[in-house]
Amino acid sequence: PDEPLLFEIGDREHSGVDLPEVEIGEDRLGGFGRRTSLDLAGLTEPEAMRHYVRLSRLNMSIDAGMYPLGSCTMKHNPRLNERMARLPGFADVHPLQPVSTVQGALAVMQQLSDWLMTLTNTAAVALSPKAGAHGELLGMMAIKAAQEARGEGHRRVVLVPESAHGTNPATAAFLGYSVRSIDARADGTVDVEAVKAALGPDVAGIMLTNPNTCGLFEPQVIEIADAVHAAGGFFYCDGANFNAIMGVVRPGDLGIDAMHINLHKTFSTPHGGGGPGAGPVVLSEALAPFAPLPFLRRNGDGLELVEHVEGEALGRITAFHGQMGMYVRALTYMLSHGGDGLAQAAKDAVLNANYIKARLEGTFSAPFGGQPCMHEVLFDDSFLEGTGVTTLDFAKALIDEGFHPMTMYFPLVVHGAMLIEPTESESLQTLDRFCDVMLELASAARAGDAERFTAAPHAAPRRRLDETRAARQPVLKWEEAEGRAEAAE
Amino acid sequence: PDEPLLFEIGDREHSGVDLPEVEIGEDRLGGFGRRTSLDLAGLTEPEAMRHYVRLSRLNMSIDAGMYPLGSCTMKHNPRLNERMARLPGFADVHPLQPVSTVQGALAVMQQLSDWLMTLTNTAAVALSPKAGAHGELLGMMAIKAAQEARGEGHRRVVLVPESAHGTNPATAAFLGYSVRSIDARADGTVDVEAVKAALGPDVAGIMLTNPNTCGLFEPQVIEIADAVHAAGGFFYCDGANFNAIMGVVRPGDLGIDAMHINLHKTFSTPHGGGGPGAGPVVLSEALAPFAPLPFLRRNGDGLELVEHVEGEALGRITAFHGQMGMYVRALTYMLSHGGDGLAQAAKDAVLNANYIKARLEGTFSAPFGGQPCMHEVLFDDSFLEGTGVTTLDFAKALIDEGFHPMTMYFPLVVHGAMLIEPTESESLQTLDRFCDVMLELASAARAGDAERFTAAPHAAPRRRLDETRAARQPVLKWEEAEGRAEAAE
Amino acid sequence: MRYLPHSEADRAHMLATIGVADAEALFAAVPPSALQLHALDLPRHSPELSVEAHMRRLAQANHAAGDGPFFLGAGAYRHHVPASVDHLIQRSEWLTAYTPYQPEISQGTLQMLFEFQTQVAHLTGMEVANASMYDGSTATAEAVLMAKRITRRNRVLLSGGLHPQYRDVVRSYLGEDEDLICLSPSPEGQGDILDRLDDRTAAIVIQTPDFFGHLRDLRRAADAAHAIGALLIVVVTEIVSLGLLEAPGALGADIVVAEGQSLGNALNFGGPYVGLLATRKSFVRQMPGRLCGETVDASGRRGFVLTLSTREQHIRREKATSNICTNSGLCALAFSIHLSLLGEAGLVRLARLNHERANTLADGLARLEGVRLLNGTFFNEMTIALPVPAAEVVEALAMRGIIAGLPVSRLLPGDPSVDNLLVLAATELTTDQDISALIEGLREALA
Amino acid sequence: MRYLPHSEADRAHMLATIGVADAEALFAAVPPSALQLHALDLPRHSPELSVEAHMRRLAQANHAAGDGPFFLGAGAYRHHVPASVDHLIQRSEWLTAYTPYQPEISQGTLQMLFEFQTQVAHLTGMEVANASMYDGSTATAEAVLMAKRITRRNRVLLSGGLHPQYRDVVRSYLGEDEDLICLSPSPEGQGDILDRLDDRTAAIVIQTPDFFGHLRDLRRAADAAHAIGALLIVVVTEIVSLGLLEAPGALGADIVVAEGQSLGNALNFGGPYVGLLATRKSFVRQMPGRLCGETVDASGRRGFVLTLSTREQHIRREKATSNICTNSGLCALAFSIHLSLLGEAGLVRLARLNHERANTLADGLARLEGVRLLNGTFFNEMTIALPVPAAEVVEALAMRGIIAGLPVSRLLPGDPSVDNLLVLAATELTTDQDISALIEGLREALA
Repeated sequence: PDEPLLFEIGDREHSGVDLPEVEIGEDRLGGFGRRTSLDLAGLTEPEAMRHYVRLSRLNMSIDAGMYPLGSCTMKHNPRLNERMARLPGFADVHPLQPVSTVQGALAVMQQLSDWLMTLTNTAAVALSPKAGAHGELLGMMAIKAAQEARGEGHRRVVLVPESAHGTNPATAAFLGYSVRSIDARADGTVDVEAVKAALGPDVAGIMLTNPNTCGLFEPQVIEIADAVHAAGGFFYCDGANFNAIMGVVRPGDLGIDAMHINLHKTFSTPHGGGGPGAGPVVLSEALAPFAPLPFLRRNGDGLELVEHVEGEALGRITAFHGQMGMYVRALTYMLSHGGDGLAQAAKDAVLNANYIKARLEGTFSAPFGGQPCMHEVLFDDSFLEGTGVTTLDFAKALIDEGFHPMTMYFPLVVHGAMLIEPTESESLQTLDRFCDVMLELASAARAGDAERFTAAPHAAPRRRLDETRAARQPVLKWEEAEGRAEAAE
Repeated sequence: PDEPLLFEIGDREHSGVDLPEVEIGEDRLGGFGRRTSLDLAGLTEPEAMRHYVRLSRLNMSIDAGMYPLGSCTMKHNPRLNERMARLPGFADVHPLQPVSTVQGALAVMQQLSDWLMTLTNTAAVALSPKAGAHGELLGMMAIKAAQEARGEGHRRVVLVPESAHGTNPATAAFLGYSVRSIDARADGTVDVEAVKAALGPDVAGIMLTNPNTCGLFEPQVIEIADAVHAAGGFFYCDGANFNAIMGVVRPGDLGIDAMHINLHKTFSTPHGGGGPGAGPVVLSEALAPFAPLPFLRRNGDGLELVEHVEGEALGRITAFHGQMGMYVRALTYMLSHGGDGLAQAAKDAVLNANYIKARLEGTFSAPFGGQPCMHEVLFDDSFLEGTGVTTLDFAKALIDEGFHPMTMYFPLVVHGAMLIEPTESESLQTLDRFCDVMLELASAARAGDAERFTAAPHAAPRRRLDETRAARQPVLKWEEAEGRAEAAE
Repeated sequence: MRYLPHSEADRAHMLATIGVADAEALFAAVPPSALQLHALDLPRHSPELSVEAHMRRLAQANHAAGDGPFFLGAGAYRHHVPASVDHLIQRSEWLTAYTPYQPEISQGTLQMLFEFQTQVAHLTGMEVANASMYDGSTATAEAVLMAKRITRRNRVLLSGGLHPQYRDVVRSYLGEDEDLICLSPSPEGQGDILDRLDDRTAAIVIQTPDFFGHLRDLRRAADAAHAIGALLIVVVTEIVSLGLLEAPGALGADIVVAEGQSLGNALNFGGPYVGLLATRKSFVRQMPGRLCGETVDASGRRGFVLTLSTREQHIRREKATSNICTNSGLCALAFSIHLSLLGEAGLVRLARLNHERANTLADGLARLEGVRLLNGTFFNEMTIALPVPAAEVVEALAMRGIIAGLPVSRLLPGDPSVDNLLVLAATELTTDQDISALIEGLREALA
Repeated sequence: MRYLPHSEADRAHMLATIGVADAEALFAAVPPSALQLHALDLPRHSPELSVEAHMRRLAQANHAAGDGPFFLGAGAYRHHVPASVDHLIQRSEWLTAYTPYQPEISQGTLQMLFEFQTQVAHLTGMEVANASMYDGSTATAEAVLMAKRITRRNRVLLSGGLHPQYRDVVRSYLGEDEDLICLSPSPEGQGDILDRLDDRTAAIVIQTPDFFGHLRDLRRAADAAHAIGALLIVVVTEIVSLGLLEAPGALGADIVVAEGQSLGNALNFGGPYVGLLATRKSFVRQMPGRLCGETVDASGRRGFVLTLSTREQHIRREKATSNICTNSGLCALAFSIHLSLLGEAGLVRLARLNHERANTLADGLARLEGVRLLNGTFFNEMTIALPVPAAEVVEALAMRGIIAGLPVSRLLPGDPSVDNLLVLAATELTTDQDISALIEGLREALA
């Protein structure tokens, strides 16, 4: 089903918003009034409803099916969260209202902070980062600021394991660090000896994901933390995989100094087709003085929002106070689950991944399969050898079976990686159907039914898209000529 | 895509609602406590979300495409209406709260009544009917009560034109009336002479739809009303087609005594897959004393809800005060459109139907085509002669083109009727696409492509269903054995 | 105007295609005297923000049940509905779908109705249920008519515990009818309808929990009715009670009707609600309303259709079992989703919680001087006798933000014997603080 | 627990399949010292009705903007968003979809982003726009970094009219940097950044309407910057202004960044919002963030994909243009729907209405004794000088339910010259009554 572009349906006269035409006696625009056309297409409300409902139906969603996406924790998004975030007392509150009129909002921030600090056993939390990568940035800024305060601004190297998310090296580079890569061991985990070998007076710290992107808990994480600290560095932990251990392991007990938490992965705020997220960062005692503005302080019976400070604090990394709408959703989720429920969710997430591993292991090859995985299980493409089917083809064939593809070709440490994270939200029925489909597809691939894979998906709104053409001849906005040409076809 | 039944997914232990297990010291159930199993399937929230989202995707909806359904006015349902109906001040109010605490709710009823009386030029309105057919029932009860009060309980016949909706004769029969059918003229309208010939001392009144179900305004409606009144009868007008004339013609000016108004057709409250509707009935001076309970009365500055009365009133036809949720939506819609907008909507509805008529008339045969139609246009099946394609086949082929079928085989007065009502909500673009599809389908049918029609729909979630089997061996609820059998397949 | 897609240019193009000069030409068949030439005396169209402001002002002129302690029941109950229910029913594909007459593109609605029918049948302990009625009161009236068709008898006995407005609706549906026997209200749960049974009796109608909160003995009523060839119609206005009370079907009911509002649906000042109607399989062809049935499609796949429509008005016209057409589809969906979320385990927990809350309320009321609890049995609702007219007390407490319950006199005016009676309900939303506030309020009002 | 689908039986079956005795066995790799054996000091799981009650209490402890007259702006504006916008964005297929990395099953999101990019480009008068940033402030910082990459120069000039928190964010992103020149706040719209231009300057950053409400001369700034090889970055915090003000692109801007919250998005106490970033086509490979582009699928049908991702972190890792990954997809959708509903005609009407409301406000304020309006030009926001510290006046009016605006001292503490300044905005939601209440309140507070 094709849905025309907005600009092919609407025009400059149509509008779905009734407003009075007002008289303006003398304008105060100082001659800066608009002379060029806006060239915006308008739709009446019935047309807009159709356009966006029909477009939406071209999307997969977690409400319609499973996303076995490693590293992206696509879990159920409770609708209570949405309802709470829309209460006028949260949604219709301006960030710069007098503090006396927003005590409920500050209490939400305080309660969320308390939960995060308790779950991680850390000393402080900076709520304001707008997403995970923004949290990484903040965390690394705090590390940089702390070292500069110690007069160690010369530490310009950050250690990053090969298997890290792309945001890790990008963040380090963004702040002017150079990246020193750490190889993984044969079992997919990081060797404390390799870290020790890479440490030195030029090293600011390490960015480590734990559980790591191979789905494994780093068994030497405490030794690694100790080694980094001993060398004068800090331990930044990528918290993307916190869902595996919340309520079960407190990262503070592992020696981390900073860790961002994706509220949209771990605490169920919706992905929304690519955001908004929220990436609060928990900080150790050593980094707490370098938390950015704003932060909260108790003041008698009430709460005070500290927006300015002399001295160590980092400044601010966004206007206002961060993603309040996401705080409300995450706190609602935490209160619903409780501490007991969060721990159970983590255990179920790990149980689900290991169940998939157990059911598929005979057919699929798990390169690090000799040990239990955490909340995600990693396979390589050796089971596809000689079939003419690639990991990509295999993943696209999942679409025809009603599943979102798994994460492919990541982490980079295994060939043709397939990383599968079911999350705790999937029922045994769904897991079994997923495993049945995976096994049936593997049989089909090995039986030589290559066309089913190489031409997949067959049943989706589109066949495979020509990404090369998109990049070589970028068309990044609608041009009227194109519309006319199409209309004439 | 198949979605299993609730009972095939859930079981007696799973639940999506957390509630405490409470201790009950001594129950007060007097030995009537449950001993048999409830045998209800439960789903956790993620499972329920999937089930109902997936099921919904098997439905067509007005938000996704056009319903050219005659007599059913499937127009745009504004979302402002939904938001307003959910304000706690409307949704979370009990019908039996002290009247002093519900003045806003009574004001909604009062304002809605004022709009309906102004639009129809009538003396009273009974809001409580729950749907159009319920309104018919109330209207005919009022007529019966009025005649009994006059000592004319012997009037036991109701005149109903052939082309009437099925609810009309069913309603009359429900109240013990016998139905005398009136033939239509060759031009699709009712002849005042035919009515006069059928009138007599045994006749309680007439039930007439205007505009009628052939999409025509009854040109002799005033004469018909006069004749019925002269013979001591009442004129019940079926208001299902009020959308064609709101703000343009006031039914009271035509001499009607009672007319129901479908808030879910004319005033945009959503159909909801088959309700809830709301069918307020406007009443002439003569019938006003026979309005049912409850009704409103001004009392100083406030409003009073009259729930009991000695004397003429009819009693009540439902518990409480009717469909408040629908009143809020309808009033919101009226205020949005205003009197001017409602008249424009009616004119656009008629314009749209005539535009379709003009575009299709060369190919499709309009049996009453010599005159403008109102908000719907009627074709017969003569254009399909010799093609082996029936009206049903043709309508089912529309599904494959993204449109809901038109109303078929109704009214009964023409052969293979196709009744098309676009409503004012459809844009010129959509109308053109609909007409293009209709013309293309007609060509295909005449070109001998019968399979495209007789096997249609091809692209829907289901092919044609075996209705005979459903009726002959009724399976009206899920039986566990069946589930087991299916699971074993 | 935001809901009308045509520009003036569009309209001009369309008129030209039709071949008329203006829109008025299309209304040529209207007698000139009836054509509205001037604008009606109505406000003009209005921006969304103005309409919203107007409606919010009206909403704020009401006291919402959630604004304070709340004890009203009497056929409409305030329960907590999970947020996911309202979210789901607002999906375009549920909200704006038409009646599922075209089954190929309506399987969502049809399967949901099939599941709903199954849930209602299981809940009531009956063999079949229909796809919903307007509400409990009209379902009761339809059940009475249905019983008359089945038994071909005319006399109907309405218990004194039937909700007075349900009784009034049955009266209206039946018209002047000396065979309709309405027993006197029975606040103490007394009175025995069974004495009035005779061989002209089509049905007896018994509500349980009854209007005053008492639980009634259905087994005994069924046995007595069946012994003489009459049917037992059971009315349930608080559907949550069936989580804890025996299914009427298991006790011999022939037709069970219920108000389903408690599950999935808000109070809505009385509507829309959803009526349930369930019966024995052998009576199915005398049932009113839509029925959804299972079948297969042309490819042999399971599917669902509206069926047995030869009972209905659009096929049978004047020979239909009822004139009902539109019913309560979306409310039935909300009911079905809420009940799916509860499941058996959840509904039982919910019912137990309601009963526990009511026990707490009853114990508190019983300790109040001058107040007498009339109920030996109840589920979540009960009647107390006050030393003064209940209406005055309720009005006084409303001034303090407490909605104390229903003064029976509101529904049974002119009967001095009920003037001092107050019916109160508790649900899972009733807190200990609410109960304390009520008790305190009553104490002061009665002092 | 309502969000966890497993029963205990399910878990036992799964553990058996895996071949371990209990869930703890799966955590064998965790150092025993770090494994949490006891429950954390956190509340236990809670029913929906209890969580809802808790959150409602917190919400009620805030004064909502709609609770009374409201004049705050300063980078976040209260506008009326049509009900259909929020309805649409809550559709499962928008709300719970993942980032559109799999284009075959993400055409809804991708086409919407393509439309969004087109809308932003048209609105700003630029050639290309990206698929959104976190918000206006971070977009500003990214634009500065982008300008430095493009020009390979280091010096950046921030106008004194730039929102102080935007300035702070740029400072944080750049770290200690003597090449970052922040001009002093310019409440009177005075001060000329152009004097500071030199051939080491990568970019000048000018906000219009600026933080104090003044409209700034972009053409002159662009000409001066271009003459010396620098770029002009224009910041817009009130996107509705572009309905009435000339497009920055038409006046020579090289990069336009904006806060898009005003369209489609609620105030949300500051977030989530949606950052816009648009630029010239020739700079596209230096842009941060996601881009959606048109292409065809294997059957030749038009389709959309994320493209030019060799700029992004997940491909380029440490060589990426930014580390941004998740952006503001759903807020961009809300923006795009609202703007589609407005269309050109609606946006112009909306902007005119805002300006008219602001004129009325300005005229009212100007008549107040002791109050001086600092603006010769404005769109919907302005600055007044009071005879006393503005913070005290705002606090006093808040006690009366009036949110009077922003005391400049809140964002620029320690600068006595701004202590008496108050920034106020009006929008289409500002009524004559609101303005009268404010004027009256100010009069009394200043008396």
